[in-house]
Amino acid sequence: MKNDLVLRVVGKLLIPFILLFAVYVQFHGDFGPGGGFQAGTIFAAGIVFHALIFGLERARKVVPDALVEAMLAAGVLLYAGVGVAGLLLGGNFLDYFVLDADPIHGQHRGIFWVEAGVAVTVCGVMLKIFYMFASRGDGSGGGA
Amino acid sequence: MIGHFSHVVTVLLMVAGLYVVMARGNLIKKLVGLSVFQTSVYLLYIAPGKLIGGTAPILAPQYTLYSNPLPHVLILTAIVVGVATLALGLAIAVRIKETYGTIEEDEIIAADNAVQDAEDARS
Amino acid sequence: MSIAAHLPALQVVLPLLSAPLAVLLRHGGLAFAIVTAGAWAAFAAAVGLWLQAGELGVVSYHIGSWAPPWGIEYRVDRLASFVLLLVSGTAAVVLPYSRASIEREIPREQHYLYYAMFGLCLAGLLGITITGDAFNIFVFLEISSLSTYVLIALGRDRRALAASYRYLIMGTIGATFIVIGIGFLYLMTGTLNLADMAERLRAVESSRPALAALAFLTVGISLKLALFPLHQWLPNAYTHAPSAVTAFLAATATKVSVYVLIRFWFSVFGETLVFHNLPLPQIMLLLSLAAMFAASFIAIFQDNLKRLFAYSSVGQIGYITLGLHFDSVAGLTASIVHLFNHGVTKAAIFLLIGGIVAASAATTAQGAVSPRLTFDRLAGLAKRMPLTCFGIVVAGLSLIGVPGTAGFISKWTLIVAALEKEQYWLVGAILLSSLLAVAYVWRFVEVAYFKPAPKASGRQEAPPGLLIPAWLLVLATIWFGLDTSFTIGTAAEAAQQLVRVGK
Amino acid sequence: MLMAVIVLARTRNLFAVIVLSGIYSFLMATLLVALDAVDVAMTEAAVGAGVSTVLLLGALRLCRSEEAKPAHRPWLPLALSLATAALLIYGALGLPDFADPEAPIHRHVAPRYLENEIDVPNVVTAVLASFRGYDTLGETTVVFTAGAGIIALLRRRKSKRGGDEK
Repeated sequence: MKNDLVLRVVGKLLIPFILLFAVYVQFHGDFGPGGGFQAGTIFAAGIVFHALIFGLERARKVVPDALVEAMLAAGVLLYAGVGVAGLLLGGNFLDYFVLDADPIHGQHRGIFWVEAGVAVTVCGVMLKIFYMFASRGDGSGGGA
Repeated sequence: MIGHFSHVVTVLLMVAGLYVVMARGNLIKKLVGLSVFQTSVYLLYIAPGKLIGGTAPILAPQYTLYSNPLPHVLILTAIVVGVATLALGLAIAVRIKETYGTIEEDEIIAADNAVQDAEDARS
Repeated sequence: MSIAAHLPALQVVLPLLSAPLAVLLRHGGLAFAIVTAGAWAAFAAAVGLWLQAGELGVVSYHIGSWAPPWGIEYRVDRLASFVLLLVSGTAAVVLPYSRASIEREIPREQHYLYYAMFGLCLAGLLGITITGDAFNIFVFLEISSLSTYVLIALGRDRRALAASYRYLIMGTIGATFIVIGIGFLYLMTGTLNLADMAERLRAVESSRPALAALAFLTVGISLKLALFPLHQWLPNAYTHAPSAVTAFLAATATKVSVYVLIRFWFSVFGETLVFHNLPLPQIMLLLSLAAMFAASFIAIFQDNLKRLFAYSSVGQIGYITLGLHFDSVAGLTASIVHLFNHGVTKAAIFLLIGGIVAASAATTAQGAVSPRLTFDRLAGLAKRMPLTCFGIVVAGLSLIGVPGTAGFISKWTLIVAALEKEQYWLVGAILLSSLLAVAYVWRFVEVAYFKPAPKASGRQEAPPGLLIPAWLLVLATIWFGLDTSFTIGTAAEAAQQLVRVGK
Repeated sequence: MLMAVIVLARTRNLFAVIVLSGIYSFLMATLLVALDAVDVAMTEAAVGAGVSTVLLLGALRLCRSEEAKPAHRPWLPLALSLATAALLIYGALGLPDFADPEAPIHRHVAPRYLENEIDVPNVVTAVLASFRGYDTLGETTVVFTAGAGIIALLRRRKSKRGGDEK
């Protein structure tokens, strides 16, 4: 599959759009269907696509293992961090009203960062799982 | 009875999934059954949230009737939890395949019993 | 920001935060420090909440400042604060123990992940206990379950994997049943908040979905708490998991499930629905008795020490559920007291067993093979490890229910509850099943104290890092056997609160 | 959809089973759109038909693709499944009718979400991230748990086999 010219060209063309679509889904979540989880999945799918066409090694260079593992944790920390920020600013845990002088604006800000946290963790986990399963097959060479 | 048609479909799907989980010995097939079982539960939540003439809960001035957003939120969470469970189950299944050399439940039990017998024989 | 006002949130969030930090640092020692700090902070929070709940009756906390039926509420009553204390307290003792224990049982590069999983499991269990929202229970149940599956699978033996897989399948079926039950309740009441749900359920009390919900929730939770015929996942999981994990799970996981059952039965459905419309108490009585006798009987014939006590756990859960079926304050008190006392006792036993594993791993082949604790290998153990063996005997006496130990208090309150309902034959049954406990504890005593050691080997006690936390819990079983003001006091208040709410 | 599941239960070729479960998820997603649950449909399509299928195929690659013939007649599971079905139908028949606007879920709690007090048009996002944001934190933690758990489970081999995976 790695040497198929058509795939490589189409892949090169499509992958930026997939990633862009992920970003769109992320930020448009307030107005249309979508949000952090879907965006994270689509973003990860884009990179998995890249790995399938250009090989796992190149994908790992673009998004290295250590970064992926950090993403896992960073997303949860970001989400919980928003919650703690609410605490520190005098509200309850996960209180977005206090994040800005204008409570409605504070809500929007909170939702934005929270969704970002979800996207980061989901994307990290999807990639990590893919790397894990993919790299395992190389050595032991199962069927199919 | 018409009013409950969606529930009947849901029930049949659920039970089919549950049956696959309990009756089949193949670890991967069990997981597929488990995800069918979980997926069908989504219908139980979502279907009653629908209103005839309503629209998706994305507010816009031209609509006044929306389906209930709360079940959607719950099921979004449930889907994510479901796939996380599936992924973890598959990882365990892969490890079992590597250490036991099989993913059939009967063969795994047989292998464990053999080990047990060997231990008993030694003692 | 005053810390006291935000204790309910901190209770769960601190251990929850410790897990991703542990993964981020990727270092065993630092991960240990962070997760242990998280657990101790959680314990401190639990003590604070216990005091607050004692003063106010119910502590309510609105997450995100959204009022209850719309947002998620944290709700700490007497019972919740009691279970929080048990869970976070066990974690605070088991974590320092882990440090010395997993050295020998888990490869070094996995350590930070072990601590992360432990932190998540703790956060999940605390989250289940503290929340006042039905769907939130499910979410945190899954956090604790998924991390538990991983913790079990980290055991050395390959059978740990099979056990973990089996638990995953049964646990997920249980969780899905719980979701179905919550779904029915939600469709009938339109709310997810437990208190609100209970109120609105009154209007549709004996409708068919409510009854179906009760059945699904009871079956689903019974799977998680290993009620007798649904216990098949437990013995293997406890036997093959790393020692510290077994101790933590035995003390907390099934206990939290019991808590959820009590919560749904008494706080949501209420007594009329549970006890008068369905033959549930009779079924519960039957299954509890089956657990008390069958599981204890099976325990007697086990060859593996860990497995013996795993079956004993299934049997002891029978006593807890037996207390539930009385539908009285006394019965509920007995359940809650035993839930606590058995948690402490079992944790002590499994920690001490972990010490034996560690010590014998040191003697055989540098710990390369995980030693299976079959009885023939334990002959004359009391000479080599006198403190460990004595500890197991003391905790074993508590399992039997000898006066002066925590177990006696449990049995005593249970018998009082049976007498109150004039079920004299139950008193006999409780005493008779205690004889079975005598039999399986005696098996250990016989082998460890009266069988000659295979070869003349010197004293080789478990390292102090293992012995001290374990003995702390052994002393706790004696303490709670002598001074009952804390256990019975809190349990009785909790039971009164529940039954009053249920009325 | 029912067809897909029945064939799925009877087929023993695991590859076919996985493809069928993907089809099932897609049908489910379509049905969800019909029920006005667009967010859920989008997720189900991405997760059920996408991620799950890829995961299952990935795992299958490492395992054998044919299921063994069951050794014994599965009477007990069948009985248990039927009992569950009976209980479900018993409960479901008492539920409010399909699309009944007077049902409690439409009367209680949900109306406030639709008032849009925090000015986010997609109500699902608003409830998910704000009203019930804590559930979503839990959900993210579940995903994190699964990810870290898989690292813990699958990494172990690496150290044994040395550097051949690097």
